[in-house]
Amino acid sequence: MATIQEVQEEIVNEFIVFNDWMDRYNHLIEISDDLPLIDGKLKNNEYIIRGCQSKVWLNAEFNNGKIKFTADSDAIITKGIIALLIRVLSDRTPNEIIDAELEFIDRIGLRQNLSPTRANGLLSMIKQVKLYAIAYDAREKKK
Amino acid sequence: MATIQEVQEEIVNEFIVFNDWMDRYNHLIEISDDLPLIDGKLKNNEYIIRGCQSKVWLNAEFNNGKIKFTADSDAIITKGIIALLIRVLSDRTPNEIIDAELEFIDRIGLRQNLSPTRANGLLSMIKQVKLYAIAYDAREKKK
Amino acid sequence: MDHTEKYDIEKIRADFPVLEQKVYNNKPLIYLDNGATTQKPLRVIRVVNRYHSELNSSIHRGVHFLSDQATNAYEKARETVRNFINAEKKEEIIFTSGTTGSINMLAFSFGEQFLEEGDEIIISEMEHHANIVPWQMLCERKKTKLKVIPFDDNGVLDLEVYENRITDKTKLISVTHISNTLGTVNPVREMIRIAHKNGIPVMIDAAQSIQHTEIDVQELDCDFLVFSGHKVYGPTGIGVFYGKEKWLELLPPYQGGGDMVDIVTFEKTTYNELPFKFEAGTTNYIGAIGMAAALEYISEIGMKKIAAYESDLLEYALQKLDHSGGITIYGLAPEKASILSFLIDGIHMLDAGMIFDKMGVAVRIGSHCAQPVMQHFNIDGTLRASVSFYNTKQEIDYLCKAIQQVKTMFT
Amino acid sequence: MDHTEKYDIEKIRADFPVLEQKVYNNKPLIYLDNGATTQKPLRVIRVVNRYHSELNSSIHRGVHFLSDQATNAYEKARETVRNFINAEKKEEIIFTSGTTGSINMLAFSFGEQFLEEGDEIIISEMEHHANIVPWQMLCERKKTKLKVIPFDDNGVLDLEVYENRITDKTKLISVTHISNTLGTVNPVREMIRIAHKNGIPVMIDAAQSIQHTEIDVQELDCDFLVFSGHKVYGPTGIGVFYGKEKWLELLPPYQGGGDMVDIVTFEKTTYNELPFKFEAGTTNYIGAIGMAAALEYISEIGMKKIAAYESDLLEYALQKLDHSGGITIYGLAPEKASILSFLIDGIHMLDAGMIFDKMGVAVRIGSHCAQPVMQHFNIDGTLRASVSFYNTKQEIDYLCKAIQQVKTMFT
Ligand SMILES: Cc1ncc(COP(=O)(O)O)c(C=O)c1O
Ligand SMILES: Cc1ncc(COP(=O)(O)O)c(C=O)c1O
Repeated sequence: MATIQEVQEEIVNEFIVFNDWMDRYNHLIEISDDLPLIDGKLKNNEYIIRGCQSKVWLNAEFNNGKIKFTADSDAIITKGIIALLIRVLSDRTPNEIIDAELEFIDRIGLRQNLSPTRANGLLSMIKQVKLYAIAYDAREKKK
Repeated sequence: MATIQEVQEEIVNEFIVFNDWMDRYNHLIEISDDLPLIDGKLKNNEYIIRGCQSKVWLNAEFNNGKIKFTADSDAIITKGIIALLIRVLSDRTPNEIIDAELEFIDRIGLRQNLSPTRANGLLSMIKQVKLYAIAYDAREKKK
Repeated sequence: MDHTEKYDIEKIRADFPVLEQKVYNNKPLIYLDNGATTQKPLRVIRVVNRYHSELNSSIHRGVHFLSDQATNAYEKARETVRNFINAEKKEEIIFTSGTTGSINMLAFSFGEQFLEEGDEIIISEMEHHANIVPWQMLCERKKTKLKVIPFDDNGVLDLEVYENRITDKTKLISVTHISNTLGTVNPVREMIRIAHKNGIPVMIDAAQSIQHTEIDVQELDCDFLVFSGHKVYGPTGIGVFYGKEKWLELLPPYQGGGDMVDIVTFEKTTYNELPFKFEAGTTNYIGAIGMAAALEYISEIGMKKIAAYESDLLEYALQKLDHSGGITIYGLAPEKASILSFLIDGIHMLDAGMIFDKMGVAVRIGSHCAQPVMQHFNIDGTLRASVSFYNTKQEIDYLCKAIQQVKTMFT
Repeated sequence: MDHTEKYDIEKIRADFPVLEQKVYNNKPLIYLDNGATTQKPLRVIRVVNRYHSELNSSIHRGVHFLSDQATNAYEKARETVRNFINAEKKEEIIFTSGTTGSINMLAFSFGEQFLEEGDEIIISEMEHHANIVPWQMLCERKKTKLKVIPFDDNGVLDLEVYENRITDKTKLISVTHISNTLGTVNPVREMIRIAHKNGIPVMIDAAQSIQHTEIDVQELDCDFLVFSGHKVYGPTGIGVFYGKEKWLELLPPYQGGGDMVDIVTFEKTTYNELPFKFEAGTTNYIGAIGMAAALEYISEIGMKKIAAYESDLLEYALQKLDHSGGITIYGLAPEKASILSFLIDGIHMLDAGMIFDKMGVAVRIGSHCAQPVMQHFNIDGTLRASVSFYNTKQEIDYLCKAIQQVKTMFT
């Protein structure tokens, strides 16, 4: 399986061909279909990450030392970005996730989505992903 | 007796010869000696006109249809300006005082002293002078 | 169209340097977020620059040249504001930090002086949070009650319910002149008449009307009126609180500090006269001077002309959007100004907003600090385009092109 | 003198356009009213200009290019302030309208949360009205008591009395770091230590220290610290309220409005997280960005260097004035900064001030919003010269010439 760094490179290469913003967004829209969706029953307040302007639901499952994420969002572009994130971070060990530096977002020109203005919950989502990793890591160590 | 307008012209002519601010102020300092002083016993809170930075005491006496003013101030330049004011307005009928347009202050370059910044009580003093005139005028009409 | 004759839009646009901005790949900026904040004309930019460079000095307290200059300009700014809203007296104009600061000031001072447990305050369902939360906080503190005038699905207030809400416990009515979300122009004159019939004072939130319509506080007969400088082409951090003198005399000060006092001893402090009683500390005098420059600028163009031009533009936009199809507009009151809230059917506002942005179109998305309006329609938010007298029909056309683009991409 | 080596005063002065001003008959302006407000360097003037011309947009709420730019700059400004005072967290920095706004905020929020009838607050005899009146108003509202730490005739606080004033009713101590009238640098670190020993939080009024000394809130261990942008070479209408996170979490919000809320319904409103909970409405973001530019500018020069230069200048001025004879200086504490209050014996301050003015010397006259200090000395006010790092010894010489002139004219 490709490393986090490799997957990020892959994504950057995918996006680098698009000069036009609309093409990049179109690609994100396509990618949004790849998002491993969270179980519909979990789309409730417990799993929500609230941005001011769009909602994200996130779940994490721990199996064989690795975390698998599923998610959803009511906004399609947000969904596309999450799909990328999960492609990078899902099926990894807690430590891999904790140490990951997510530079691809910046490199494909989506840094704005991480600014506090962009109230799409992405920043909180990354935080939440890392928190899951830290939590599972702690649990493992206790055992 | 000279009219209000004539006295103002006189004052303007007196000051016009001074190009230098220090000369103008020196003249005001000299003039401050001419101020008909308010009775020392009246220098109390009842007769005070408070500016933030200097104090003025003012009294008015009504005799034979005319108002005579006496005053004092703890700051000498203020005292000089009041002396000028009283030279213009004292010994006049209430109506003359009410109608008077005190342009000399502006014309001799002391307009600043009338701005709200110049908290020397001069603006309030002019108001007070006019109020005295209005009050005596009203009293006369009642008779 | 005839009332826009002789309206030299090119000349006006040239006064606003930001309108020449290019964003992203050299896209011209289409600024349709005027409801949030307005752009600054050169006159404002220059006067702020000049005071920073040549004439900056603390006001009221100095006996020196610079201080005189700054004080005179500040007091002249007060007179400009007085004249702009036709207040009776200069002393009725208080400079604050903005609309929010003004409303909080009224809530505190009015509350301290006049409210007792059980008393009631009336606001409307379409208020900005700035005209909701200060009253909620006050109500919690004073155990008073907040009552709400509802609006119908077109965004029109129900005046019958309004009259019925008034009881002998009602102590104050606080409503917005123009809704920042629906664009509704409320019949504030009539509402004030009704309130006064019951002996109740009225505050008007003019944050969204001061820049779009002529306001005459004496004609309106409102007791209080508030607005922000930054929404009327002036600087940030400055606002206005207008109050009838008789009220201002009765209200206790809000903040304590320099300039608002007369005599201070540890035993007893007495307050300064109006308007200073309500202006504690070093005020934003450069902001006030800048705001006055903005008011003078739009006065010279003429508020009637501005209102007519903007109304024409809004009408044009409404029609174009209607023709586009697949769009839901929120706020269809017959009396409506500047604000156009909408959603593209089936498409999330954020998806639309992000495409708009990359096309250079600046609109606002979200609840616009008016969550109760969203709750009314059971939505999370809207896309809001808000026009100003420097916008053009071409810009509206471009907005429609952006909508078309969004539809293509997401369906 | 060695510590002023390599201090390029000409270069510094060239950064402040106002210092080239001529007043009256072409007299160069000698600006010695820095205690009231400071002048603005080109960097501040330009950044304000740039944001007005190119990047103005409402912050936090937008999803478009300009709004992103403005928001990032505003949040960067917060980080600049954090760094300047070495706060632990960005969330501890709240932007307000100024020192007065900050103190009123604390008085309200702290009062609501922690004070009960009979509780006590301690301030000092040398406070600015901004650090007296809000507490008096609070005491009246909450039936609490204000206690005062006296100073001796040199302007030194009596720490013994201070400790004795502390009782188990004492809930807050609020003192100035540097007196705006006497120039005394108070031993705030020691005072905070004493307060904390008794479990009492301390607010520091840094309005007169932020521009003159290095401040490290973690080292001081103060619980709150406040200052104004306009006194630290920044714009008007902006200020800072620093609070330790643990306190800010406990304090209720001061003003209600946009941005400070999370969810608003008419039934219940929840508040946003720090720092936004305390920033209601559209903040003065351009002011904040301008203030940050000012802080960066003086940081580059270096606060240590500035303090050393100013201390040298003050020392020089004190000696010159002493040599002039016939002058009474108010405030002779061993630890003293920037501020020089005096009277020329037998001459009214207004008479002196008016001559100074016409000679181009801008000083302040009056009670400097610290009437209790005047009451202490039984005077109406003083002449106050206050120096900044852009002033020179030549300017002090000129001040002394002006004093000579006044003496000649009035005696
Ligand atoms: C020590 C002190 N505290 C508070 C203030 C009030 O500051 P501002 O007027 O900027 O709110 C000042 C200045 O006027 C001051 O010198
Ligand atoms: C109707 C209305 N009221 C109040 C406000 C608050 O204004 P400010 O944020 O300038 O204080 C706004 C704007 O945000 C508004 O549109």
